[in-house]
Amino acid sequence: MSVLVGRDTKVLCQGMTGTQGTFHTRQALDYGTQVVAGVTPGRGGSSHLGLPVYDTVDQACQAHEVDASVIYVPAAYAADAILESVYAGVPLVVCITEGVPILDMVKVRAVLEHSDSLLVGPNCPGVITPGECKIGIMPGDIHRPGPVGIVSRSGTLTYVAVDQTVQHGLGQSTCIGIGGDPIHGLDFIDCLALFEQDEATQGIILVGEIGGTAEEQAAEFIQGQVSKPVVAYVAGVTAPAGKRMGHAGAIISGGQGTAEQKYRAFEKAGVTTSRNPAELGALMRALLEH
Amino acid sequence: MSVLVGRDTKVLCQGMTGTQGTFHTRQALDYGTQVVAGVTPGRGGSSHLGLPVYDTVDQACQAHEVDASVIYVPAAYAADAILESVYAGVPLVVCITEGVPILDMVKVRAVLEHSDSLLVGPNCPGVITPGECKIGIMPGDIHRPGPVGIVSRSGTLTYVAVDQTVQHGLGQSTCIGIGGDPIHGLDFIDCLALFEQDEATQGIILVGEIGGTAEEQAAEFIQGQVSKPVVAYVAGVTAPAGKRMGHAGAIISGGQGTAEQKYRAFEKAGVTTSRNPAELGALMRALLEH
Amino acid sequence: MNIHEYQAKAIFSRFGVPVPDSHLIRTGDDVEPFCETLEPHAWVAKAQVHAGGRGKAGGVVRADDKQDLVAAVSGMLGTRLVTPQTGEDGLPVQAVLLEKTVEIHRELYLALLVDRESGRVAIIASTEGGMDIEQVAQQAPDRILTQLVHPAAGLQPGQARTLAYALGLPKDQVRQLQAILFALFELFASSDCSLVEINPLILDGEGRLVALDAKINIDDNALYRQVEIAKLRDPAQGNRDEEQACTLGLNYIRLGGSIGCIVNGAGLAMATMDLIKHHGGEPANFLDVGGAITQEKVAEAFKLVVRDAGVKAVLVNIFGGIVRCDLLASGILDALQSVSLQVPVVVLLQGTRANEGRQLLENRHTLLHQADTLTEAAQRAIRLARA
Amino acid sequence: MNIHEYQAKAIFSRFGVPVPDSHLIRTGDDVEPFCETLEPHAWVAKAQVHAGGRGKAGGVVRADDKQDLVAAVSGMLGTRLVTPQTGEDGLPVQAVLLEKTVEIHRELYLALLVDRESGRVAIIASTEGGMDIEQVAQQAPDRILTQLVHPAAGLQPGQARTLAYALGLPKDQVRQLQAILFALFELFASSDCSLVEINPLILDGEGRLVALDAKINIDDNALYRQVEIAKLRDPAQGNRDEEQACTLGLNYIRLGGSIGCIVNGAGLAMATMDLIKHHGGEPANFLDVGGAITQEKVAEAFKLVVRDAGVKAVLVNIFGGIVRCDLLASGILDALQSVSLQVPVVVLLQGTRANEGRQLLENRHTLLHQADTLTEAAQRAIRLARA
Repeated sequence: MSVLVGRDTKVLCQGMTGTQGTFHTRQALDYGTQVVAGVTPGRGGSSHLGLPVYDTVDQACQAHEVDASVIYVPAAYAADAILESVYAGVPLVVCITEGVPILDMVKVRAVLEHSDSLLVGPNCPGVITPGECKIGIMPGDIHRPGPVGIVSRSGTLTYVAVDQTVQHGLGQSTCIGIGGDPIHGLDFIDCLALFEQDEATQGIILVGEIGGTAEEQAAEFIQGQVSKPVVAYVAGVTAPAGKRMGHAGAIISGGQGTAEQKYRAFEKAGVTTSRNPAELGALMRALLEH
Repeated sequence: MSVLVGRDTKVLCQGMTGTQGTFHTRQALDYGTQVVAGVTPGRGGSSHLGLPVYDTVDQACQAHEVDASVIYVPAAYAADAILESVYAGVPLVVCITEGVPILDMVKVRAVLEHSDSLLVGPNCPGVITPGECKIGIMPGDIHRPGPVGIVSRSGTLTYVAVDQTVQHGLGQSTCIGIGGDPIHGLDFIDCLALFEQDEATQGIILVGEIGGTAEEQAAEFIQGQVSKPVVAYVAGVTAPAGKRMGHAGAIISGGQGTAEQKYRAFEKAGVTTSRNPAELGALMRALLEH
Repeated sequence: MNIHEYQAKAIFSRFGVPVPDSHLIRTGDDVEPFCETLEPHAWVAKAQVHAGGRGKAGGVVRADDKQDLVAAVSGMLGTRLVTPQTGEDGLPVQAVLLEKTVEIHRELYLALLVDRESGRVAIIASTEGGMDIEQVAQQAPDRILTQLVHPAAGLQPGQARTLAYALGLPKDQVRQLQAILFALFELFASSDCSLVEINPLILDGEGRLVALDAKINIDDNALYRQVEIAKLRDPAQGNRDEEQACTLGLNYIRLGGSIGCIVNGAGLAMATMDLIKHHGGEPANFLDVGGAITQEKVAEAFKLVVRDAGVKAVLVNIFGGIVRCDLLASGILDALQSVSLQVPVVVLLQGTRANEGRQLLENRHTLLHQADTLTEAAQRAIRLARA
Repeated sequence: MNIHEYQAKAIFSRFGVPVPDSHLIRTGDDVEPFCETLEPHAWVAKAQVHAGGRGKAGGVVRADDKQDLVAAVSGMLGTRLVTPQTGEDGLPVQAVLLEKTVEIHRELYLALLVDRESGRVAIIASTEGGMDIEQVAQQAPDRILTQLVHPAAGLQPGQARTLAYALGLPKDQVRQLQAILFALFELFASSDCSLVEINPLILDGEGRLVALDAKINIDDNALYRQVEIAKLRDPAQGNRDEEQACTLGLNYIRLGGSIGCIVNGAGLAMATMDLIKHHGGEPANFLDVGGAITQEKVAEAFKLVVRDAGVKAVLVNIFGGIVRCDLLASGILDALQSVSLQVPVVVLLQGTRANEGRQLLENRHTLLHQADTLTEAAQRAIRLARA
């Protein structure tokens, strides 16, 4: 058991013939992910990495069962690629691409509100269910199957959290990188709800960062709706206001979005927090043994 | 009991100071409807028919509890008026205005999909719960409280249906004119679902007409989800294809939307139908006595 | 509102949709000298009328030389063209579009319209261009491709690609189709269209996609903000009585039967026609006098209906709501003063002030009858029409 | 991307938003003759720098006569202006905007931005113009008005009216504000803005609404399709090192502490800074070398960090994912060859090929230390920086 993706997830890759798409598709195949086809407009009918390539998502979905699509196209084409999958009815769309214009995402989000597709990202490492299915750019080999669900706005910090669980003899049910952009698909609450429902998940690590109020909302949601133990970490306590810290969404503006506010929200909601990412594993372990 | 509106419904009138707005607000007040205020931009602070007038829906909603808004503004401003109420969080918006450009309604509908407001109309007579609340242009005095829910795409045909129930000793729980435009708010299915839930409603009269597939969908819905007796009538058996019969939505195009197709759908779904609107009352009565 | 093919193609050009080279010749122009100025080529002469089915009716003629062309144009211009869609009177041909012929390698179908069910603008495409699309929809629904445009996102390149590749177009034409679709969507949205149709969109000998036909309908409700397009209306292409009714604010459609109908409300008007038919009669018209009905309008409606020579009896069916029946009765009496009534009239008044209205009409004219129920009114009108 | 006030106002004008009459004077222009050409009037000289808080810092000066104006402009042009937002080095004043003074009857606040929570463009308005809006938001949140624009419907007139009446504007100014809001929304959407702000929007003596200040930020991710606006970038207004890092594809922000950081990933980079602070140290910078990191980029990042004179120790924290630790180790060794290392460096390598990387770095430089955990690395760097 796991959330979003698993052993049987059939994956389509948009932009598979590009450098990024090629590299990460190969990695995904090596990991055992069921990549079934790729899409590159104008390359339909050819084959790449032993997989068929189609001109459109629609054609790929007619020829294959597709449960999820992963997007490695350049930022200028990412919103179009997301919507192409949404309109084709792909249930899960994972957009790795960084640098998507925010007004493109405003449009995408409005369409998503009334669609049956789920979006993860953009500007995210992707989703992995260890030992079963890897969709995205995370290094597969640091993961181990286990009881901890991880949800994070950051890429490498997710790997730190993964490493922490492994070092403390735990593993991960599913890890979801929701991305560092201000407007994105699944948010903390969506993922917390999925983990709460998931039998394989016994505890949850949430990795937040400065900017926006997603962590505050997550804190409230955890207090009301999550029975499983949660450990929360927020990056950016020392980040200066008004500066974009790498991620488009990581910015304190108008006195809003500071790490301290987020920590306070978690603490008020009774969520276990840490100021040191190197403590995440030990805290999670303690909570699970409790 | 009733649906959508009742004794306690507080009504705001957009365009109250205009000719239509004035006339129908007076009628509504005479009927006992709780009209609480009006909105006319530029007339804020004045009073009309003994009611306060505001510049914006937002201001009216801050000064009064508002459950529903009724719109009598010219067609060119109707979509804006609808959205003004939706954005102000008015739960029920009834748009009487005829002649709203269809691309305006495409926008309104997209916004409605993700809002908490319900829209009735445009191009409709409105909603009435006899003896309690009249929102719209229907003649109040032909109605009687009773057990029949009426939902209709037509104005005067609704009055015929009302008259039919009265002539056969029945009355109406609530009558909803959903409007004759191709794109509108509540549809047959929404209203059928409301009537099915409503304790006061024992039977339902559905008045359809040519154009679109709303009646076919209603038929399917009735078969699956409506336990109460339904009598359906469809206007336009003799309407020629390709001609717009008064209502913007009443047009047979591409061989779709004929009255015969709709009758067939109702009959296939086991719904009682009539080809004569003068039989609606007798049929309803027979079903209720059954 | 309909506009002519040549007008639609001029709009297409403005938005960047390729159309064939063409010239327009109008009533009053000298056909022979005009044709002499044309480049030597095979030309097609197309009668400009607001109706489909022109081809089989002789309204689209190919001419391989000047002589044939002059003959073709002369044979159309100033005549009335009768097609299955025009009625037996046909429509006046006051302009002929001369188009350079193009090589046709493939014929596609393309349309934009508002899809009622989804509430979205829909793009419809098919490989079966040049055919009756409704027939294709019935016989081979899988050949009809649809993309719905979400109003928040607008048309997306991926939707255009999806259609283009599904139509089996090669890469270069994919780009062309994408440009055409974006142009058409822009046209549709900015001009308040209710329909834009190209049938066929052809692939010519040089690999170019060209709109061989063009149809644009404008949403009547939006004409107030489409001032330029509203000027393109050609009243000569409409039924005179229907046009006149329209200016009076009446919805009037001639149907050709013997029983004239005057009704308030579109639904009730249809129901009245249906009931006449149901009881064996034939309605002469649909006439909805609308909600904002006045005494004067009733009088005008009355004159309009009795002007139809086929009308043998008139059925007036009013359900007074906001409208008062006594006012309408006065309108009927006004009309009777200015019209010398030749046919019997059956009046059914119900609702607000129905009794007062009935009293006003009682014994005012030998041809004026009153009924108490809809069924009775319909049956009586039928009987009187037959007498 | 930021642009100057005068550039923003030029864009405002193009979109129809009223701004005061103005002239721009640049470094190199002769101040006195320039001021002589101006209409006799009271003028305001505004230093054009990419920072707020200009007023209190002497960057906005009112001059009632020519003499004062020449003095004011001469006092700014060519200097560096230090405001609470610039850091102690200040920013170079290479242009001064001279604006005709206007009578101020009311001061409003107006802004458009993308609201993260709703995912919509938000219009923010307040009666408290001319103030620090963040302070207003905290002290009198009810004075902040918001309208969210649904992307399917666009800005609606009713939303503009709602804001205008809530601001207490009389009827004539309601119309003006509506026009301004539609212009700003059009500007925002068509130019890929991330922020458009007018603080204050004033009501002048003739009842006109005028944008007295103007701030426009453009979404960096969309600059590729905003070619004209991208040309407005003024590199002189940025930190030189940050600009250089940007061209190298590195995210670098100077913070002023003593421990330089080189990290892969924005989140991990923040976490590293936080941990340094947590253990009592001060991070000198934020530096995310990104996902597409190469040996060369690591070397460049290294040079950038040690160039900061305040840096007393460097902490390199790499979690190898797709990126291989051994490659990064080679990058560090490359850098050590071209930089004469003066400060100690603590390296933490984890993840893919971490062991290989560690072996590469073992005993290669006396100032190079390796750590096994993040906590150890941070504590060690702090200790070394203090030594």
